[in-house]
Amino acid sequence: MSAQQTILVAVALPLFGALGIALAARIGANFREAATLLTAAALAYCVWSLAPSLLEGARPAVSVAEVLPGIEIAFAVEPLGMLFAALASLLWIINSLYSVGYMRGNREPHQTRFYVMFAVSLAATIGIAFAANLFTLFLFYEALTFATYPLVAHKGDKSTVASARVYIGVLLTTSIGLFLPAIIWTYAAAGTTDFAAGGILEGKLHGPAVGLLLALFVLGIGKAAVMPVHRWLPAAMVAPTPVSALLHAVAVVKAGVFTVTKVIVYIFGIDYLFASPGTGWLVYAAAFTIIAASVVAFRQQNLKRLLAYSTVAQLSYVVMAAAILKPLAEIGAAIHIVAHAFGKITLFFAAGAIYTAAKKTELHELRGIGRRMPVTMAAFTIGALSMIGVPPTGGFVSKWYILAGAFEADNYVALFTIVASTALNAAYFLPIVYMAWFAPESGKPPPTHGEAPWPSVLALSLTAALTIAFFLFNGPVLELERQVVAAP
Amino acid sequence: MQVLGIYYYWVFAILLMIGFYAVIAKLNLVKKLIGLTLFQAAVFLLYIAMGKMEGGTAPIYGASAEAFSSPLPQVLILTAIVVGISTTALGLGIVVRIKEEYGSIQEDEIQEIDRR
Amino acid sequence: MAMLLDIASWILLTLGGFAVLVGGIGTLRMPDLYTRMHAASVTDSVGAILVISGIMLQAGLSLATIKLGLILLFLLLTSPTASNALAAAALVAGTRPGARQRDDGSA
Amino acid sequence: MAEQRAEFMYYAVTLATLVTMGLAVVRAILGPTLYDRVLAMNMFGTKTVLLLAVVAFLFGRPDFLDLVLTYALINFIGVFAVLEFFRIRAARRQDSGEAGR
Amino acid sequence: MTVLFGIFLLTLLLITAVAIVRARNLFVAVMLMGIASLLIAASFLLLDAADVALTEAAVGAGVSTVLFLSALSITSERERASSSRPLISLAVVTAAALIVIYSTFDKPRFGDPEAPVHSHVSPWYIEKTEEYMEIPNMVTAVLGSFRGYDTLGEVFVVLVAGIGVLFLLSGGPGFDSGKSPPPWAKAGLRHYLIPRVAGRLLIPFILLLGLYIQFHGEYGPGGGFQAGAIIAAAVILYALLEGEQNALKVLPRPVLIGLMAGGAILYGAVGVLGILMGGNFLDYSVLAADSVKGQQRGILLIEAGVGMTVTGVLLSIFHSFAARRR
Amino acid sequence: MNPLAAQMPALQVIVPMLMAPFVLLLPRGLSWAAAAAASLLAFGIAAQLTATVIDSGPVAYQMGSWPAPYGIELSVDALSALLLLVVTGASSLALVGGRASLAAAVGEDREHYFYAAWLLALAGLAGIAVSADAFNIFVFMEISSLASYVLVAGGPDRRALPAVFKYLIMGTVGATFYLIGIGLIYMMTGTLNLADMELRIAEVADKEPILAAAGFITVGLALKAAIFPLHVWLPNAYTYAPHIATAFLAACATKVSLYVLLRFDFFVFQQNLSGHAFQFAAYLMPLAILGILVGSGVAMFERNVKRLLAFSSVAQIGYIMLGASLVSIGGLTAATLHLFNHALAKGGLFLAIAALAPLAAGLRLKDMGGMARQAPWTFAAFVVAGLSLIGIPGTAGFVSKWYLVSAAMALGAPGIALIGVVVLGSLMAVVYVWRIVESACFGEPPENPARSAAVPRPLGAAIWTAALANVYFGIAPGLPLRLSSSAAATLLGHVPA
Repeated sequence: MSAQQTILVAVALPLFGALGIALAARIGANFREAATLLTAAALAYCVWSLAPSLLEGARPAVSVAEVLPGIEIAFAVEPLGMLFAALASLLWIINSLYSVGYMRGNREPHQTRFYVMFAVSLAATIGIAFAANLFTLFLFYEALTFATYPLVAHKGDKSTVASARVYIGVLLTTSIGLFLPAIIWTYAAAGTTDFAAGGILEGKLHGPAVGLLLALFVLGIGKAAVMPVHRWLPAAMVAPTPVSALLHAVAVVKAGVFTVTKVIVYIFGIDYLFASPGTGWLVYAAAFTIIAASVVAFRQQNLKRLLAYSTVAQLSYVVMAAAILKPLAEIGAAIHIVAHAFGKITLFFAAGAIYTAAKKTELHELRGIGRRMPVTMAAFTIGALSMIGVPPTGGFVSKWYILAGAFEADNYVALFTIVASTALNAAYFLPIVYMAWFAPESGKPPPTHGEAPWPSVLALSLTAALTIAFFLFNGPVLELERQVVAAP
Repeated sequence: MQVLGIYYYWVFAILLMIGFYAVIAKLNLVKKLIGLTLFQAAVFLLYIAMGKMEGGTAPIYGASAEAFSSPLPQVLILTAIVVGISTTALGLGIVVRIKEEYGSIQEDEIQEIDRR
Repeated sequence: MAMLLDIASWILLTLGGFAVLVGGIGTLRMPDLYTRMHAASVTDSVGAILVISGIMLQAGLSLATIKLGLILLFLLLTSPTASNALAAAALVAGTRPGARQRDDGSA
Repeated sequence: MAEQRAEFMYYAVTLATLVTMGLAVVRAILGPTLYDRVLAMNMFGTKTVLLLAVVAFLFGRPDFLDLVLTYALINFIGVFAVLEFFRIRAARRQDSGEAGR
Repeated sequence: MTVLFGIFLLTLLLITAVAIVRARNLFVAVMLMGIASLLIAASFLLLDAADVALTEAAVGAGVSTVLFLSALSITSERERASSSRPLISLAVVTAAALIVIYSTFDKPRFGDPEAPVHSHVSPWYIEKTEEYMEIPNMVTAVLGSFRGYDTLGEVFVVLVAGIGVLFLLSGGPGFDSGKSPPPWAKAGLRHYLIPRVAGRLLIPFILLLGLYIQFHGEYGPGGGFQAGAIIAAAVILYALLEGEQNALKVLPRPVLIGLMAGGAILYGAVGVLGILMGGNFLDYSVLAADSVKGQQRGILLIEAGVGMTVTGVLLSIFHSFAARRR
Repeated sequence: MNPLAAQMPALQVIVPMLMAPFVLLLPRGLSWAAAAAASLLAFGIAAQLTATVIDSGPVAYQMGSWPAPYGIELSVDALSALLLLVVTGASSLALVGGRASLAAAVGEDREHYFYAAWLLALAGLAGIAVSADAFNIFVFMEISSLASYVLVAGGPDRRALPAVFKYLIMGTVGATFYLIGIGLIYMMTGTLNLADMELRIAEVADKEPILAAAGFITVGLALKAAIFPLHVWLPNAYTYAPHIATAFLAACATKVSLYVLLRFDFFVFQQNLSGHAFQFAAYLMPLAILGILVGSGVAMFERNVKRLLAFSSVAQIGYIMLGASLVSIGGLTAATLHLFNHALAKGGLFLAIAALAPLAAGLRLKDMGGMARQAPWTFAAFVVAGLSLIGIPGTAGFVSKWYLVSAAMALGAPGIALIGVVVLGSLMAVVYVWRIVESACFGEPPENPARSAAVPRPLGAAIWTAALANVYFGIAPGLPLRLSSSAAATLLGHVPA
C-alpha cells in the first residue's frame, strides 16, 4: 500500500467501520464492540504506519476531487497533522475499551448509535488531521460537529437536548458565520487555501486586515473554545463520559486548537504574523481565557464541569503558545495537544469510573474514595499532576517548551499567565486528590462498591501510564515537530 | 381612424383594470374567475387591435381582397382564448369542490373556517 | 329589374331598421316582463325578417342567400321558443304580469 | 350609385341595431328580475346576429355568414342553459323547503 | 363609419364590464358576461378577426356561460357584500393601468401598414400560404402548420383542463357513484313541450354546422376548436332537453375520454409521422408526395384531432358538473 | 449526427406529452408504469441533449421544418440543458419513488388522471426549457401551470383546494402579464422568436412600450416564480399538495419561471435597455435580500414542516435572484448553479417528508418526534439534504453559495453587506433545519404506533439518490458548474464559452 492509499484508507476506514458496526449490532452486542475495537486497531495501524516515513522527511499527499477551481478535496500528511492523527487513533482504542465498560455498566440506551457515530467522528477527525487545505479541513470540521451532535444529545431528555442545542448552535454559528468567511477571504486574497510551510498570506494582506482575519479565524474556530465562544464546552458535559473524553481529549477541542495552530503556522506563517501589527491581542485573549477559566473551574462543585473549565484553560495554553509566534512555543503548542490529551482523558476516565461504580458526581462526595477505588484515584492523581505540570508527567514537558518560547519572545504576559495558572491548577486539583486519599468517608451507611468494570479500569490505567511515558519518551514527537518550524 | 386606435388601447387599459380589480378585491371565488376572464379579454383586444391594418381585410384570400390584416395575432389569440377557457373550467371545478368541502365560496369565510 | 329589387330591398331594410329600433325602445320602456317580451319579439321576428330579406334581395341568388335563409329560419325557430320557455319559467316561478317587481340585484 | 345607396342603407340598419343592442344592455343592467335579464341577453344575441349579417355585406365578405349562423345557434343554447338553471334552482328550493318542514 | 361602430361597441363593453363587477347576483354577472363576450366578438369582427370572433362567440357566449351556470347551480348565486382592501386594490390596479397607458406612448400608429406587425413576419405568411398550402384561410395555415406546435400545446391545455376537472370532480364528498340522483336532476327540460320540439329539430342542424365548420376551416373562418365547441354544444343541448343521463347513453363517459385522448394522440401521431417520414416534428410536407397535398392533409388531420379533443373535453367537463347536482 | 439524435429537442417534449393521453386510455394498473417510463425516457433524452450541448454547443430545431422567425424554433443551450436535467430528473425520481405515497394521497380510482396531469406538467416544463419562441413559452407555461394546479389539488387535505385556487388566480394573472409584455414587444418588433426579438429590439430600444413590456414580463414571471413579495401562493400550495407532487414542483416549477425571467432580462433586454443593470441593483436586489431574510425568518418560526420548507424555498429563490441581480459572470453562475443545487436539496427534503409523513401523526414539528428512530436511514438522508440546504461544505448547496459570495466579494465594500446577508440566511437555515432534526431525534414519539411500519423501498432509494447527488455534486460539481458558467457567459456576453 502506497502512502497515498494509506491516507485515503485511514479516512475511509472508520466510515466503513461505522457501517460494519451497524451491521454487527444486528448479530449481537459483543460483535458490535468487537467490530469497534477492530476498526480502532486497524485505524491506528494505518495511521502509525505513516509515521516512520514522515520522520524521514516524506510528505505524502493525495487529491480526491476538485470542487472549485483552485479548491480541491485533498489530503497531505505533515508533522502536526500526523501527531494529531496518531494521538486520536491511539486514544480511540483505549476509549473504545473504556466505553465498553462504561456503557454496559450504566446500561445506556442507543448503544449502537453511540458506537456508529463515534466511528464517524473519528473519520472526521482523521480528515481534519490530514486535510491539505483549509477547505478540506472545514469540510471535516463541520462533519465532526454533526457527527458528535447525537453523541452529546445521547440521553435525549429535555435538558440534554437544550444543552446539545447550545453545543451545535455555537459551533455551527461560529463556523459558518466567521470561519467560512475567513476561508473565503483567504481564498480571495491568496487564490488558494492550501497549507504551505511558511504561510500563504505573506504580502497579500496589509495593516489591520491581518488582525481582523486572525480574529475571524480564532473566534470562528469555535472548537478551540477561546472565550467568549467557549460556552458549548461546559454545555456538552451532559454527554456520557466516553463522549466527554472524545470531546476533550481525542477529537473535538483538539481539532479546534489543532486548526488554530495550523492556520497560524501554515496559512499566516509565524514570521509574517509576528511582523504584522495588530496580532498581539491573541496572546492577551488566550491569557485572559486561561485565567478566567481557571477561576471559574476553581468555583465548580461538579467534577465534570470542573474538568470542562480546566479544558477551556488548557486549550488556551495551546492557542497562547501558538500565538507567541516563536518556534519553541509552536513546538510547545503541539506537544501540549498530546500531553493534555493523555492527562485529560485519564481524568475523565476516572470521573466516569467513579460515576459508574459509585454514581458520584459532586466534589464533596469524593471523600475517601481513594480507598475504595485505588487504581482509579491513582490514575486521577497522575492526570491532575500532569494538568498542573509537575514532573514526571507529560504536562511538564509541554509547559517547559511554552515557557521557553515565551522567554524567547520576551513575552511577559505569557510568562505571568503560565505561572499564575499553574498555581490555580494546583489550587483546584490538589484538594480533590487530598480529599480522595486522606479525608474520612462521609455519608451515613457506607456505600459498598469497588472499582468500575475492568475494561474501564484497564483503559484509565493505560492512559495514566501514557501520561508518564510521554515525559520519558518524547523524542520522536519532538523530532517530528521540529520539522514543522525548521521547514523552509 | 386614429381616434379609434387610441380608443382601443384605452379600452384595453380600462377593461384590464376592471378585471384586475375584480380579481384582487372581490372575495367571491366565482367573481374572481369572472374578473379573470375580463382581464384576459382585455389582452385579447390588445393583440387583435394591433393586428388590424388600415384598408386591410380578414386574412382569408377572397375575390376582391388586396391587403390583409395580420393573421399572426389572430392565431395567437385563438390559442389564448382556448387557454383562458381551460383555466376557467379548471377554476370552476375547484370552486365546486371548495363549496362542497367548506359550504362557502367566499374567501374570507373559508379562511375563517380554516382558522378554526 | 335590378332597380326594382334595389328599391324593394331599401324599403325592407328601412322598415327592418325601424322595427328593430322600436322594439328596442319598447324593451326598455315597457312596465313589466311580459310586455317587454312583446317588444323584444318585435325585433326578433319582424325586424329579423325584414332586415334579412332586405339583404337577401341585395345578395341575389347565391350561396349567401341560402345561408341567410337558414339564419332566418333559425331565428324564427329559436327566438319564439326561447320567449315561450322564458315566459313559462317566469310564470312558474311566480312572476305575475303587472306586479311590481323587486330587484334581483345588480348593484 | 346603387352601390352607395345600398351601403347607406346598411349603415342605417347597423346603426339601428347598435342602438337596440345598447338598449338591451341597459335593460340587462337594470333588470329588475332575472327573467328580464335573460330576455335582454337573448335579444342582444339576436341583434348581434343581425348586426353581423349586415356587417358581412358591408365588408363585402359573405363568407362571414358561417359565423353568423353559429351565433344564432349558440345564443339559443345559452338560453336553454339558463332555463335549466332556473329549473334546477326551483327544484332545489322545493327540496330544501320540504326538508325544512 | 366603422370607427363609430367600433367606439359604440367598445363603450357598451366598458359599461357592461363595470356592471359585471358591480353585480351582486352572480347569475346576473354571468348573463352580462355573455353579452360582453358577444360585444368583444363583434369588435373582433370589425378588426378583421373572423376566426377569433367565431371562437370568442362559441367560447364566451356558449361554452363559458354553460360552464358558469353549471357551477353556479351547484354553488350559490349570491355574492356577499364585501370586498377586501378596496383601496389598496384600486391603487395596485391604477398603477397597472398607468403602466399600460404609459406603454401606449410612442407605439406605432393604429392600422399603420408600415408597423412592425405588418412589415416583419406577417407578410411572409400572407405571401407563402398560397405557395405552400394553397388554402385561402391564412389563419388556419398559420395555426395548423406554421405554428402548429402552438396549437398542439393548445390541445394539450384543453386536455389537461379536462383531466383536471375529471380528477377534481371524481373525488370528494360530493362524489358518490352509488347514490341515485333525485328525480328532478334526471328530468332535463322534457316537460317543456315547445322548446323540446324546437330543440330536437335544431340539433341535427347544429351538428351539421359543426361538421361544416370543422372541414371548411381551410376556406372560411372556423376550424377544429370552434367545431368541437359547436358539436359539444349540440350534445349539451340534447342533455338539457332530455336529461344528462340520456345524453350519457348516447355518448358514454369512456367514449368521451376516448375522444379527448384520441384527438390529442391523433395530433401527436401526425407530428411523429413527420419524423418517421424523414422530416421534422409536425412537418406535413412529407406526408404526401406533393408537399402542398401533404400540408393540406396534415392540416385536415390535425384539425380533426383538435375537434375530437375539444368535444370530448367540453362534454366531460359538462357531465362532471352535472353529476355533482345530486 | 443520426436523424434521431437531431430530433432530440422535439422528443424531449413530445415523449412525456404524448404519453399523457395514453395513460388515460391504458388499464389503470399500468398508468404509473407508463408515466415513470416516459419520465425516465425524458431524463435519458435530457442527458443526451446535455452531452450534445457540452460537446458541440447549442442545438436548434425547427418545428415543422419552417425557418426560424416564421415557424417555431426550439433551442437547447447550456442553461436549458441544466434546467432539463433538473426537471426530468426530479420528475423521474419522484415518480419512481412515489407510487405508494401517491396512491395513498390521491386514491387509486383516479390515479390515472393524476399521472396524466403529471406527465403534462413535465412536458410543459420541458417545453418551456427548450422553446425559443416567446408565445410558445406562454403556451407551455400554461400547460405546466394547469397541470400543476391539478397536482396540487390532489392533496388529501381539503385546505389544498383554497390553496390551489389562489395558485390558479395568481398564476393566471402572472401568465397574462407575461402575455401583455409579449404583445407589447411584438407590437414594436413584429416577431416572437427570441433571438430575432433581441436583434430587432435594438432599433426600438428605450421606447415606452418596450420598457412597459420589460416591467410586465418581469412582474408576471416574478409572480410565477414566487419571488418575494409575490410568493403568497407558494406556502399553502406546497404544504397541502401530495408530498411527492410537492417534491416535484418544489424542485422545478418555480425554477422554470426564473429561467424564463433570466432569458428575457438578459437575453432580450439586457443589451438593449440603458440602465438595465442599475434597475437590477435597485429593484431586484433589495427584493432578493428581503426574500432571503423574510423567507428564512418565517421558516424559523413555522410549525408545519412542509410549510417551513416552503418558506425556505422563498428564501432560496431570493438567493438565485441575488446572484442574478449582481449582473456579473460570477453572480449568474451562482444563480444558475443554485437553481440546480436547490432543486437537489429541496427535492430530497420533500421526498423524505413523503416517506416520513405516513409514519408520523401529522406534519407539525412535534409530530416528527421519534422519526429518527423509526426511519433512521431516511432521516439520515433528510439530514444530508438539509445540510445541502444550509450550504455546508461537501454538499451541493455550498458550491453555489461559494460562488455567490465570491461574486459579491468582487463588488468591494457593498459586497460585504451582501455576504452578511448570505451568511445570516445560512445561519437562519441552520436554525430551521435543526428544529426539524432535533424534534425528529429527541421529540416525543407518537402515542399510538405508526400506521405503516416501513418506508417503501423505491422511495427510500429515491431519497438516497437525491441525498447522494447532493454530496456528489458538492464534491465534484464539474457538470452543473460547467453548464452554469457557460450559461452565465451566454446570458451576459452572448458568446458560448
